[in-house]
Amino acid sequence: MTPVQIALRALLVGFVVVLTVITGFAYGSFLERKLLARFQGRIGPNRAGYLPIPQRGRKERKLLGGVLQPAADAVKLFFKEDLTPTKADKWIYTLAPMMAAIPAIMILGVIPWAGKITIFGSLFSPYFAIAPGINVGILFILSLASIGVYGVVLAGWSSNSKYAVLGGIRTTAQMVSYELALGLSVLIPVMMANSLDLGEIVEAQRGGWFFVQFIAAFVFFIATLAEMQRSPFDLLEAEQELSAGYMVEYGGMRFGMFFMSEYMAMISYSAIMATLFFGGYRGPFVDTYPALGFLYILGKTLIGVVLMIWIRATLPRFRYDQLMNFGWKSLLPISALNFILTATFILLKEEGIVGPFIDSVLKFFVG
Amino acid sequence: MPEVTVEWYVALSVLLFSIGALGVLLRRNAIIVFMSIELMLNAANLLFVAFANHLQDVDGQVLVFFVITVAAAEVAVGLALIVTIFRTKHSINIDEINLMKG
Amino acid sequence: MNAFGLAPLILVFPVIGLLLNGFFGRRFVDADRKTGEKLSGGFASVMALSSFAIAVLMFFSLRSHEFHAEVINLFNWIVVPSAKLQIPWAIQVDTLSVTMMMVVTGVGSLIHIYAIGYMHGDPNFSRFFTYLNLFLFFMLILVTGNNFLMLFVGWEGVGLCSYLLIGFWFDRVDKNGLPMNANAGRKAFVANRVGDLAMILAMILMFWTFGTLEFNTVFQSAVELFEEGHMVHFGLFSATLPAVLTAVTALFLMGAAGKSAQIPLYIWLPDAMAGPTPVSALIHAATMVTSGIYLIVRSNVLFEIVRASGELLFGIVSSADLVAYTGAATALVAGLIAFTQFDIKKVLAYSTVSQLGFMIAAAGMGAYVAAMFHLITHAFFKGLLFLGSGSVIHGMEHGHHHLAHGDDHHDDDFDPQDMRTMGGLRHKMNSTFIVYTIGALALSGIFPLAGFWSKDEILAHGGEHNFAVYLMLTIAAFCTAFYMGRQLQMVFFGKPRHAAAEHAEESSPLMVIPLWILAGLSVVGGFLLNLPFLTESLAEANHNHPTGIFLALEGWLEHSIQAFHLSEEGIVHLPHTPIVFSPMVAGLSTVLAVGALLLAFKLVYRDRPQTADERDPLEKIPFVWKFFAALPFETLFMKGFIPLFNKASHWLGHTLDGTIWHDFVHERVIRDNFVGFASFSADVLDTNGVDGLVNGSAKAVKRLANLIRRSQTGYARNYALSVFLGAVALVVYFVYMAN
Amino acid sequence: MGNPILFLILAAVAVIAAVMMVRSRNAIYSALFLVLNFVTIAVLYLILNAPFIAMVQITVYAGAIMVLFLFVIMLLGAEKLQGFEESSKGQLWIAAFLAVVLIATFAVALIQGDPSSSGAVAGLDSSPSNLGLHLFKAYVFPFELTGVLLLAAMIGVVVLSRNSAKRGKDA
Repeated sequence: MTPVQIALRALLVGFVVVLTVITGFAYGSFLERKLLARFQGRIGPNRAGYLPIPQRGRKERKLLGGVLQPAADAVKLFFKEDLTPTKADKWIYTLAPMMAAIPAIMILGVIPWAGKITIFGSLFSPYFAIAPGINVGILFILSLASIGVYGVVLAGWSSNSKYAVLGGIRTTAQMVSYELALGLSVLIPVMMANSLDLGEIVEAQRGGWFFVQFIAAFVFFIATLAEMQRSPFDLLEAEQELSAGYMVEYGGMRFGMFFMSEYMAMISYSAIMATLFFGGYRGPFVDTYPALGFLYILGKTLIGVVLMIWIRATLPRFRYDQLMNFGWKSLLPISALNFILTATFILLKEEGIVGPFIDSVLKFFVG
Repeated sequence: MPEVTVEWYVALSVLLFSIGALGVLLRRNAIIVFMSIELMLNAANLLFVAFANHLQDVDGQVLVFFVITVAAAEVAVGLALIVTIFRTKHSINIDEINLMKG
Repeated sequence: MNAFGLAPLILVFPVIGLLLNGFFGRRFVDADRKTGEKLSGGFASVMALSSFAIAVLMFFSLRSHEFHAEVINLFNWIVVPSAKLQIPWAIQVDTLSVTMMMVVTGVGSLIHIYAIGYMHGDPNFSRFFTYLNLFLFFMLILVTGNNFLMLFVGWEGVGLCSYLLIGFWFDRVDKNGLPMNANAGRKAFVANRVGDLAMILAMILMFWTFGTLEFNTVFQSAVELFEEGHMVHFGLFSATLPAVLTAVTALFLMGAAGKSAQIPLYIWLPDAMAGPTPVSALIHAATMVTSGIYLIVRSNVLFEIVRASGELLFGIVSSADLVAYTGAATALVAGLIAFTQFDIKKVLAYSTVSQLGFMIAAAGMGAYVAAMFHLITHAFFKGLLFLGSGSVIHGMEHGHHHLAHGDDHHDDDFDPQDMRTMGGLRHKMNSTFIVYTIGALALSGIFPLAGFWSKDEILAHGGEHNFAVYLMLTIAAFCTAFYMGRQLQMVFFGKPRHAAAEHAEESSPLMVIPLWILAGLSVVGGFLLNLPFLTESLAEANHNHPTGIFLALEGWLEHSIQAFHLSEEGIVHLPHTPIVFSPMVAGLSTVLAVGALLLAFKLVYRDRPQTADERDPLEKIPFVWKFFAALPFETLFMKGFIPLFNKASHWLGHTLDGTIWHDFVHERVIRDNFVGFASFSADVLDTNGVDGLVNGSAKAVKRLANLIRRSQTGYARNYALSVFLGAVALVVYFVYMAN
Repeated sequence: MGNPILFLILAAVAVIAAVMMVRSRNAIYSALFLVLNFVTIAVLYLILNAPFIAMVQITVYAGAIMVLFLFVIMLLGAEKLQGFEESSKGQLWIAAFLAVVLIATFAVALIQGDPSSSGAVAGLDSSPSNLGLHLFKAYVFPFELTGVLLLAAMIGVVVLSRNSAKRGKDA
């Protein structure tokens, strides 16, 4: 491929993906509000917009009430006064929301959305992604995940407010702590697929080995919840203690960007989880119709997002010491043990130690 | 257009190293002194990688890996020291840490 | 995959354990007995297990490396350029050393775990584990070194550990108030020195002849010089290479006799049973005492050259054959002595001496693989037996303790190790009984336990090549089965002969589990090593020896026993037995073993002594008993050698040293003159001359220091600046002036 | 070894970020400029065919080490402290002189030396697996030692912070 083609592909795929994700963010928030309301026996937002279904003789039926709620929210956020606290550090105060939102979007760059797809006669090889075939794809994700701390920390510090600083410090400690478990659980599919390239990891899941690694998937899921500061790890924005944590001084669209980064992170992490542990774009008939892969991974991502919302509706918030204990004393040992066991098993299998031994004993006795 | 050779990287590395060294020598804030040391390490790393590419030998990159690891350990210990010193002296001005004065 | 780079770790782990236990173990244990013991013992065990893991890693690395030996150079240890002496600190990973590593660390780990239970409550708990790890460290140096000097370092180190551990309870005294354990330790140390002297002499000879001490170089040049018919010159004298090698190998035999307890230096081993039982199992049965065999097997090339050259020691016997005869005689004599022992551990000790005799005899006959095979299986079942006896002793002590608390029955003379006080323990200590029986049967060589395979390999070899040795060893094997039958009968069967035996209890699981593991190994060890465990080596062995399905171990070891290849090249003539499994020999020895067991069980000890006072049935045949009891050279040593030695040393010490050297030469000649000169220098020279000089220079230094002190500003940045100055100066130098 | 224009832009960014890091009076700004410098150098690593090192650079330096710095700065509230003043006379001038000497030396050496060609590019297998094999074969012992070093650092940090906590309570 020539550089021009690469750029074209990146633009095309990037456009599709970013569009999807931005819409996804908007409707992700809508989904969350609706689902939470349902879980709590309420109706949820139902005023802004609906699908009118005319019915003969009677008043038209309103389907999906509140479908324009995201648009209404956006309009509201845009037209709010954009104020900056007097004692805040202007530059960093402005920079922080961007630092939060950008990594969350960039993660999507390496996720393969489908297998080999031919569009307009040219092959989108090897995988349908913005930047396919990066042989350090997973490291890219990990590094962006670790960059994600900056938005929170800087927001907390630059607001020049005690609540915000406390929230920022809490978050830093929390994210750094859970990054370890996250990294260790990510390494397991890497070892099993013997590659850091996400596309190859997905292809290696042909046999369905991901079922073996439910522990790693579970650890990964919990660690991502902590990385995103979502419930039950959302104590940096515990209203009772810190009012709204690091974003207490933010308003208007700047607040909206933090809001946006959270939902985009949900989508990104769900997509990664689907890719690493649940076969990514793979599914029935995907070999014959590669375009189906896009639907599969979107479906899997959606399931992940719903799961996160569900957990928010279900579980109470952790206390801070519980959070640290859980991260360091339970999650990290579990994932480390899982890592060691998996590595040992893979090694034994590769070395062919178990097999030949049994073979030779059998051979001796059978003849 | 001139070709980018390894000398360009050497020059960049020397510049960064000198800036880092000046930071170490001239700043009084212990944390910034520390960061300057990181900058110097980084300049060295850049040189390693550049020469790994120039000599077509991956050993340089392996060394960078080690340097990064050691730097991480160093920062952990160093920052813990700074925090400890801050607690007793309420300052991180390195000129106030002069107990070894002759 | 190979992981030879990790080989140094095998030495590092025990050191970590040793340092931790040495510096902090006591604090842990003192702070909190229960968790402290767990921490201290557990950590030592984990370190031993880690070493074992590395050994296993080495095993697989060798497999994937097609069994080629690998030398990992760590650093240069001793370099004397003028003498062209360069001794590296290097680790040799080949099939032989890996075998030893696995045995040492594997059995060692089990014994570490066992010892956590056994040493429970001992005031010096952590010291014990410090020593155990120290021992492991030195033993691993011994087996991993790639030159004779490193081997010697390990050799001395394990001797030291043996001394420390035999005398572990150095404060215990016997009835006469003598520190018996400390004495036993000293005895072992001194007896070992004799062997060490021989080792040093052998190394000096070797270095003179070959100019190096590295295994591979020595062996290669030995073969080359042998083929050239090289003469070795010692100043005015000169000798042929085989003659020198005969001396070297004879000295090796002496060294091995010291460490592996052969005639005449075996006297220390039975006394070494004064140490805690895990020590007896680890050091005096499974690992350290085998180092003599390791030495002989390692230097097989030298022995085979001597054998091939036909050079005789003092014109009587070739030194290789001497090894075989020594081993066989030891096996026989020690087997006979074992009949008369009543201490449960001493029976095992003599049995160990006897089995070591088997191995030495095998190595002497050129059956190196058989020797190693017996070494491995012996480590399994003798470790098992010792640990089992420890469990029995523990149970008896428990029973005695129970008694002492239960009523006012105090019995100060009670010896928990005396088999006459035991009996009927099979009901009280069921697990111990089962594993002990397995061990005893394996030792007796009952089909299909481990001992059967290894012992028969030695016997078959003897039957083929050396009938005298074969005869002695067969009798020794018969003895083995007999005394093991006697011991089983006395300890586990019949009725308890002492109240303590009635209250004996099974030991803790921490002790019993290693026993079961070792029992399992004793059962399957024979198969595992010689049956299709190593697939590639099996194929190779099959290729080399059409009948050799039992030769997997040989296929594995022949990669490091160079004599095999030299034999194929026709340089030496290894008395090689193609068919190691000989039905005749196996049948005969099985019949003998079963017969001996039955004899002991059904005839002689059927009416075993019912009380502690009753006499042993064998004692009724006075001649036999006296003969067997007198056999320990101990008596000879104490009655004959010691008084003579004392007299000689008395003369040397008092007359020669005291009267002549001290009183006359020192006092009169040297001291008086010296005192005169000294008082002159003290009163005149020192006060005026030297003091003035010294004080003056001190003042000068002080003034200078005051000047220089000012440069120490205490500002870190100033120091950093000077460092930077130096760095820039270096850069400028290298850029402009270096070339 | 890359496009000259790209290189010059990146180098300029790196140098400016480094200078700003050293000059800045606010420690937080310093840290952020250093992060910018690290990210720029990571991009240079990518150009130099070292993607693995580039990612490690971002993850470890930018993601872990610099976050730790920020964390400590925020914890101590020590962001606004003394700037560029010198402690003893002549320190600034000697340091600047030495830096100039260093740069000049290298400049002379680079100008005088034989210009090298950029060599056979893309022959270098710097894939993570190759790097890993190197690490676990030739450098396995140093690698283990690094592990020990990290452990020691960890223990040291725990001890340091613990003691100071106790002392703080006593005082």
